[in-house]
Parts: sequence; structure tokens; C-alpha cells
Amino acid sequence: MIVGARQGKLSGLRQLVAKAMARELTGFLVPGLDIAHAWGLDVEAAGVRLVASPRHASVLLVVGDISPALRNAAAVIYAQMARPRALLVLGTDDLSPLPSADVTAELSQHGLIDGIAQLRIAFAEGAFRPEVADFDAPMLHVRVEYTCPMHPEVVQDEPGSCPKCGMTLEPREVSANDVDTHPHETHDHHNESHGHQHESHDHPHEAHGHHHETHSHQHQAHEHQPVDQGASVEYTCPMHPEVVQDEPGSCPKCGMTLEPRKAQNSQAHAHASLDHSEMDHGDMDHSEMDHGGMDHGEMDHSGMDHGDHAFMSMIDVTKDLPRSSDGLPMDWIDVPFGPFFPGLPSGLLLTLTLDGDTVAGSSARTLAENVALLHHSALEPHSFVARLSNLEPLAPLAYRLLACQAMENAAGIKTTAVAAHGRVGALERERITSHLGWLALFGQQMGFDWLLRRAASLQLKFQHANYQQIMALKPDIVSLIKRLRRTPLLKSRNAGIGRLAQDNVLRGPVARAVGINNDARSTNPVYTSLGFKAISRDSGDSLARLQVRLDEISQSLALIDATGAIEPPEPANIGSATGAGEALVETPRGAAHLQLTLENGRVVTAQLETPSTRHLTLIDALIEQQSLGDALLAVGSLDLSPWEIRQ
Amino acid sequence: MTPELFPALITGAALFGIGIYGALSQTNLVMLLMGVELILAGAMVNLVAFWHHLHPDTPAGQMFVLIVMTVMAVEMAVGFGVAIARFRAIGSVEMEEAAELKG
Amino acid sequence: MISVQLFFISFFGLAAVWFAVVVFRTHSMMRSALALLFSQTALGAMFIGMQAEFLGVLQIMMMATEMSIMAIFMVMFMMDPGGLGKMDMTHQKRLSVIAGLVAFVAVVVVAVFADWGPLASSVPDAAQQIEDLGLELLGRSMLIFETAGLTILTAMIAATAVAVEPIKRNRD
Amino acid sequence: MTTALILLLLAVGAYLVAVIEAWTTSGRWRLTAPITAGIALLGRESIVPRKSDRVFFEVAPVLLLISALIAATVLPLTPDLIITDLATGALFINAALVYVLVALLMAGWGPDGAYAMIGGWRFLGQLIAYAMLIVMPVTAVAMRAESLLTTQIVASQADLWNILYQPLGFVLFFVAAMALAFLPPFDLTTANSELAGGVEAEYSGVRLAVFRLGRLVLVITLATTTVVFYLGGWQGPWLPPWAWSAIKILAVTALMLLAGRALPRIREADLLNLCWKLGIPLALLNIFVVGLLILVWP
Repeated sequence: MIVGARQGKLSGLRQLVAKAMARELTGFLVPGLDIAHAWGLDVEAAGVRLVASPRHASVLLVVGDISPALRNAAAVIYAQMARPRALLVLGTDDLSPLPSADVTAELSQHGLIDGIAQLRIAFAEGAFRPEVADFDAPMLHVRVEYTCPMHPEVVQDEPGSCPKCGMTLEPREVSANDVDTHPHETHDHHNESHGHQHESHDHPHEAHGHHHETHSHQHQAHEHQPVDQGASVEYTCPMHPEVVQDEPGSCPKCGMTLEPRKAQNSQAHAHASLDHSEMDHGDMDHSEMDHGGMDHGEMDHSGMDHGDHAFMSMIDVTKDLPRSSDGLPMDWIDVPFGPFFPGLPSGLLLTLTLDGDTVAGSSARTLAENVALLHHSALEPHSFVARLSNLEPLAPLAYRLLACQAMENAAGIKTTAVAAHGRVGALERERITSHLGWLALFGQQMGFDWLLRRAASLQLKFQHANYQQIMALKPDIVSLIKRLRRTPLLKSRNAGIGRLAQDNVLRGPVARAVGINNDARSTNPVYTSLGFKAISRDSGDSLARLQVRLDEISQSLALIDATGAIEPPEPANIGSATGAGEALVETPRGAAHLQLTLENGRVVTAQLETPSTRHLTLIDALIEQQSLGDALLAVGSLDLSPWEIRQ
Repeated sequence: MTPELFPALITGAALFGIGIYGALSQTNLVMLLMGVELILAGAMVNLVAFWHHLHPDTPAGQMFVLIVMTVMAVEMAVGFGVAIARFRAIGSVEMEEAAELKG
Repeated sequence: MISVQLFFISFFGLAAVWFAVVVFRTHSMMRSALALLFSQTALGAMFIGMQAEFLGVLQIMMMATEMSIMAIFMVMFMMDPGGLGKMDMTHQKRLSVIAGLVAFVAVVVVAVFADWGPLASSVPDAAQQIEDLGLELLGRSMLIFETAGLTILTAMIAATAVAVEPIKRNRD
Repeated sequence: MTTALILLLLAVGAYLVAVIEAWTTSGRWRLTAPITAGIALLGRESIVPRKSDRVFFEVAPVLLLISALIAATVLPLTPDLIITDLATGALFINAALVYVLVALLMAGWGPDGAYAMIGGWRFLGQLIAYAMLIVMPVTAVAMRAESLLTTQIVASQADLWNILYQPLGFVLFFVAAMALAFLPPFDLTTANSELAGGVEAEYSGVRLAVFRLGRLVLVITLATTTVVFYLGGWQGPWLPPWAWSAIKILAVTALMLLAGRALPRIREADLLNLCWKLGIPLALLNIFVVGLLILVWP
């Protein structure tokens, strides 16, 4: 039985359809393809076709533990999927807003395969059910508020007409349970924020997009426009100023059509200023603009106010609109490229302010959990190392090595030469794995399915390969790199995208692509004995980053060949040493720095600093005024890992 | 009184009337351009009707329709060029604000 | 045969007029642009109905592209392209309705009461029409056709020149 | 009768396109996959976004399918297997295929979604790039056949196919046809990694099935058009005409689906640059060369 079944009795035809659905499962991955590959899962081989939009998916795959923010986003994605929909969860149990999982399995390729087998049976039998439970979650609730299409800052809780332009206010849904000044729903999910109607119930989101009036202006000044009585529009005859009326018409004396005019109560008009009662069709008064811009009323015309007109003139609308680079005051829309976007690292939320197709502004943040290193009490070495390596699923070994080296440094223990070589081999293997994972993401962004598949399969093979297997895999990697270098138009597509200037914030391949040579390995005696020299380019764009990573893969292969051994780092027993220590390890994304203090054999304080935290701040300047495709490519080329970002 | 011509000519007249209404009543330059397009479309219908019923053998009638099509294209192109320039200058393409255009 | 052809002409004529009315009645700008598109397409179908095949196909093809580009301009310039605010974007309504009706009645009167002369009996078949049109364009009215081509070129250049952002001269 | 037969052939063609497309992406021949995927899609719930422009949302997939079908009416698979042999056949194909753009604009504007909207407007920019590159090579083909009748065009290639007579025209037409069917690398409008499905993202259930069927029929129609214009339609030694047509169409379809796989998705600016600064001059040159060949060579 699947929770997200569709209404209907399982009759003959529906049985056939249910079987067809069971055979053709389309899946949507949470948190993302790179995490699935990091856990060693090959979803396509297991028989589920991955799709880019939750609408096209029939299965929601949740891989590994994810943070509450990501779980809320996953619940929004689940709500968007068309029924019948199923939930396959691997390796985690608590999924607060999501319904109970239809199939749970352990986090491995074997677990995935028999999880999918169970799912096919559940689909064949349970795709249609007479009584259907409806999925509802707190963040899907909505509060209706009314806003004016032309003045998004005018927001009221009950219907009516806009005080500034008299247009009928238009209902808009806003997430009910968040109170911050962000007017529209904040829970950014995968990629769209659309309302949608299931047959059974309606959990709308604030739908924004092309209806410009519903898009969200970030006007913090949200006060309701006070409808002041002072200046309202009256109609007067150009020939006989003493004829004053509240509605348009013709002058009783000369029959000319009356001209609209803004009545200033302080105006020293000859005629007695009648008290202007509220006009029926929405008050036309152009009350003083709060931000004191060019005040519309005070045009120095000959008393006859051309600009003012019975309806909203366009100048007021476009006056305060931000101007794009070509000088045209266009409407900007905020589009969330949410935590599970197929082209971006999973867990990263990129909210772009789009001016048509170009990025006018951006804000990036990670939704991954900010794991505290030391929860409460001091930690045993083993549990501390385990905690640090679980923190970053994309490069667990590097952080494990970092923890071991930091503790050994604090306890003053020297590692043997053989162990050091083994650790170098393990770190280099992880660098190759991580770069292959990035290549898979890069292939997905470029639209190369062949690169996505080959890089992912190599990555899965490399993850737990020993020395002999690596040597056997060497020709495959070399041929993949050669083919990438020969791909036509790849250079011209990547040259000049996301160009970075020299900046000491940069770390790892991103820094080396700009020419900064701060590789932590060059100070490591073991590496220098193996003849290691850092590779660097200087053009600093997406192409240079690609080339640096490709060179690093072949360099790491040569280093593994030189070390001759691979064994994952084990924490040396530090007995009951006390003292402070620190370590610097060149993770695949850059140098990570850990400081910790030991007290009779237990870790008391720890302070970690990771490369992705620094690279997150680069995004805004990087993608300013870029086209959408280039912006996403530039962000992808930074190889961010939202998991290691420390807020 | 040639009834065969009536359907086409009446359609042409109707499009012409709607085009005139649109051109005069709309306050936005773009909608005004659409009114003009309808007027030209009305003209084209009449041309083809006359060619079909009265002088089918002379291709000049058809050639004239091509000219009207080019006029439609040219009028739209220049109209939008002016609209963009005005939109950049004062942020509005409303006919009401056109009063300030000097010269 | 005449009645079928007449039926097609009047059907597409009605469709064209109805879409033309929708152009100015709908609030959503995108709908009004595509209504104009389908009005022109109905017109193209009408031309085919009147056995001017080449003109009809050309009209259908040209108008689809042209009106789609008009659609993006409408969305760009209009204050409320979605049309949800039900904004009334018209002025001097009475005057324009009267002018429209007067124009319509005048043309209909001319159409009905004028004497258009003898009706043609037969219409050359399509392939022959295209050939004549081709020879006409490059023969007798070559000059007209070339000037039409030239005006399009100048219009393209003029429109871009007007639309391009003026170079920031330091205004005195 | 011929209409029913052609519709059946188009359906089979669409199925084969689906199989070839699945093969180019996953590298495996799964013959029953398109059918089961189709049935599964029909069984799923079709969601309508709440604040969508309902008319556009419903009409878009149907218009895509209809425009591809109408374009196929003037394409001759064998000397007598053609629905209507219009005197302006070649131009009519292009007139029908322009409505693919209208359908995608509607699909972009309809569901009131940011990705769909951006996808829709991007395809308009793409049309501005490829529109000329379709019409000009067709002019050259019509020049050689001295008529717009598609059967006449095929007959004119009896001694020498157009792909050899005007190879430049073939290349330009082929690239423009791939851009029209938004196949990779021109899939700007349904870019999976940039717009998460673009115009297709909002559709599900039956509407998505009609949208995808429309796209498959569009690919098979464009392949047939390429065969009729450049590969001599049904002409060929030994085999009967329908066999030649089938082989050539499937070959061109496979070439269309494979050619794009090796290239990265093109940028909008590059596409416009390439088509206007390089494509159109080449197309004019092609017309000039064909003119010379017709006059000089008997």
C-alpha cells in the first residue's frame, strides 16, 4: 500500500496502468545526485529514471539524514508530485513533515535495489485505492492577503481597491506560519513555488512569476497606505474655474468636458473648496509619496495638471522600479533555485532576482544542518573522528584525516612513515572521487549525459578501490580526461564564465585556477618527498577550474602510484594526553583548518574552518549581471559543498 | 450589388472599424499599434477579395498585398523602436504622458 | 462549390472579427496579443479560402512570428500584463466607439452599393498564380518591390538606432 | 484512407523516435519502454496550477501536436502517399511549424511559473535565430525544383540529391531543424539543469503525455522534411519507395538525436550570434551558388 495512492478502485484497466507504473518508475532525488553518488548509490542502474521536475516523478528518494530545513523543503516537493506517488527512504528514520515512508531500506546499493523491488510490488498493488489519505504539512498552510497588482507594497487583509491607483486588490496566499518580513512563502523548495490543485485538497503556495503584480517586491516599508483626506481629484472646467465637480462630466456653463485636477486644500483657489467626500470608484488621490520622490501633484503647470488622470499613470509605476543595465525599468522577479535543483550542489539554496534572463541580484545560503562539533561533553577520540567525518558526506575521509592529525598534533605523537604514505594514498583517492563527483555535476549542467554516467560510474568504482583496482582503473580515467579535452565547443562554452580576481579568501582548486598557489600539501614533507608540485592556472574562469581539477586527478593518480599503499587514517591511541593542537589538510575543495584542545585523552574544544564557507560569499559578485545559464554554471564551477558550510 | 463580395468586404469593414476603435480608445502605444495592425488587416482582406472576384488574372493585386504586409512589419518595427526609447527616457509608453513630446 | 467556398470565407471572416474584438476586450495582455495572432491566422485561412494560396500561407507564417514578438513587447511595456487587476486602459471611450461605427458603416455602404463591375469567372490555379506573382515582382513592378525591401532595411536600422541606449554624452 | 495511413505511420515514427532517444541517453535498446511509460503517464494525475492562465495551459500541448501533424500533411512518403499536394507545399511546412513557437509561448505563459516563463521567452529568442535559416535553404531547394510542390521537389532530385547539389543548404537546414525541435544542444527551453524542465516542468499526467507526443511527432516531421528536401524523398535503387523513405527518415532522426549529444548546451547569445553573423550570410551564399548552378550546369 503506498501512502500517496490515487483515488479509485483497482479495476481491470487501472490494474494494467498500475503495472505499467510499477515497471516505469521515475524518481526525484532528495537531497541530490552528488550525495547519492557519495553514498555509493547508482540510481539509474537500480532501474529508476531520474527526472528534473517533481511533477514528472512518481517516487521521492530520500538518501541519508537530512536537516529539518531540507525535510521541510522535501515535504513541499512531495506535495508537488502528481499522484500516485511513493516515498522510498534510505538510511534515515525521522522524516517529520513527510508522511511515513512506503519503503525503507539501508543505505547501500543492495539496499536501494531491494527497496525498489518492494516499491514495484507496492505500486502494482496499491497505486489506486478507494479511500485516500490526504497529505498536509504545516508549511503548506497559507494565509490569504490582498495586494495591488501595481503597488506590491500595498497589502491588506481584506478585499478592496488599492488606495494608490484604485485597482481591485488581488488575493495572494502567504505562508501562514512564518512571521518575518518576508511577505511570500519562505520555504524554498526544489524549484517552483506554484500553487497546484490536487483532486482532493488545495494547498496553494504564493504563485509568482509572470503575473507581475503577484511577484514579491522586497519592500520592507510595509505600512498600509494611509488614505488621507487632503488631496483628492476634482473636475473643473478650463474656461470656468468656479465649476467644480467630483466626477467627470461636462461643464454646465459651456458644455466642455471637465478636466481632472488635483485639489490642494492649501490652494488659494477662488472657489470654495467643497469637502471632498470619498469617491465611489476608489480614491484617486495621489497622496504624497512616502519616499518624497518627484511629487506628482506639484507640477508647475498652468494650474492644469496634465499628468494627473482619472487612472493610474504609468510613470508612477515605473518610477521606483530598479533600472536594468540597458536602462529600461523592467519588473524583477525573485526565483528560488532551491535546495534540490538538478544543476546546483544539493542543499544550496540560491534565490536569484531575475531581470528577464539576466541575474540582477542573488542570495545564497545553505539549508544543510550546522552540526556543532562538540554537543555537550567532551568526546572520545573515536567518536570525535566519526562525528567529523559524518559532517561532510562528500569528502568524509579528508575530515577523518584532519581530526586524526589534529589529535596527534595535540598529543605530540609522530606517525610512522608507512602510515603517513597510506594516509596520502587515501587522501588522494578521495580527491579523485570528489573531482569525479564534481565532473558528474558539471556534465549534468552542460547537458552531457555521457559525462554524467561515465564520471559517476568511475566515482563509484573509485570510492573503495584498493591500490591494485586503482591501477586497473587508470586507463579509464585517462581516456575520460582525454575525451573531455577534445570535446568540441567546451572551451568556448566555459571560457570567461564566472571569472574571479585574485583574493586571499579563495581556497583549493578555485584559488589555484586564479594563480594563487596555497596548496596545503606543498608544506607536507611526505608530499615533497614524493615530488609534489601544485598545479595552477591564471585565467580564473570556469574553464581554468575545470582544467585544474582534471590535472589534479591525473596528479593524484601519479601520487597514489608513488605511495603504493592506501589505508584510511585511524586515530592513534593518545592515552590521556592533554594539550592544544591544530591541523591543516588539503581537502578536495581546499585547505580545512581544525584547532582542538585535549584534556586527559578527551577532546574538549574544537574549532573548524572549511573552504566552502569562504566560497559562499563569492557568489553574489560572481554572478552579477550574468545570464541565467552562465550564472548557474559559475556557481557549479565553484564546487561548493553546502554540508561543510559553517554559519 | 455583387453579393459574392459581401462576406469578405464586410469582414474587412468590421476589422477596419475595430481597428479604428482600438487605435483611438487605447491609452498604451503598444495597444495602439495593434489597432493599426487591424486596420491594415482590414485593407488586406478587401484587396484579396477584389483580386479574387474582379481581376484574378492580373498578379498586381497580389503584389499589393505583399506591400501591405511589409508596411505592417515596418510600422511595427519603428513603433516599438520609439516605444523603447520613450520607455527608457520617462519610463512610460502611455499616450497621456505624450503631451510633453516637443517637436 | 461556390457555397462551400462562401461558407469557408464567412466562417474565417467571423473568426477573424471575433478574435479582433477579443483583442480589445480582454484584460490580459498576452491573451490580447495572441488573439490578434489568431485573428490574422483566420485571415490567412480566409485568403486560402479565396484561392490566393500563396498569400494565405505567407500571411499565416509571417503573422505568427510578428505577433509573438508583439506579445513580448506587450508584456514588457504594460503595467499589469497578467490582467488580474482588471485595469481599464482606455480613454475617450465614447469618441472612439462612434468613430469606429461610422467607419464601419461607411465602408459597408460603399461595399454594398458601389458597382464593382463584372465578376470574374475563373481563377488561375495556385501554381500558375505563384508564377505570375513571381514574374510580376521581378518584372513590371520590380521597382516597387525593391523599394519595399529597402524600406524594411531602413526601418530595421532606424528602429535599432532609436531603441539603442544613447551614448552618455556629458550633457551641458 | 491516405490520411489514416499517414497518421498511423506518424504514430509508429513517434514510437521509434522515443526508442532511439532512450537509446541515445541510456545506451540500451528498450523496445517496450515508451509504451509502458506512455500508459504510466496516462494513469497519473494531471495537476493544473492554481493561478494559471487556463486557456493557454490547456491549448499549448494540443497546439504543439496539431502544428506538427499539419506540417506532415504536405510531406510525400511515396509518390502517391501524400495527404494534400499544395502548390505552396514547402512554404506551408514552415508556416505550420511556426506554431510550435506559439504553443511553447502558451506553455511558458500558461502555468504562471518562473521556470516555464523563462523557458517560453527563451524559445522566442531561439526562433529569431533559426527562423531565417529555415526559409532561405527552402528557397534554394525550391529554386532547383522551380516549384514549391513537394512532389516536384522530390522529382527534381532524380539524378542528383540536394544534399550533394547544395550541401551548405543541407547543413544550415539540419541545424535550424534541430533548433526548431529544441533538441540538445538547442534545448534552451526545456533545459533540465538550468530550468528544471522549463516549459515542460508544470505539466503532468495526460497533458504531459500530449506534450511529449507532440514533440516526438515534431521530430519525425522534421526528419521527413529533411528527407524530402535534401535526400531525394522516396527515390533510391532496388528497394521499393516506402522502404527508402522509412530508412532515410529513421537515419535522419537518429542523426538528429545523436548529433547534439556531444555538444554542450549553447548559450542564447552565442546562438543568436552564430545564426545571424554566420548562418544568414552562408544561406545567402547558398542561394547564390544554387542560382549559378541552375543557370550554368544543365
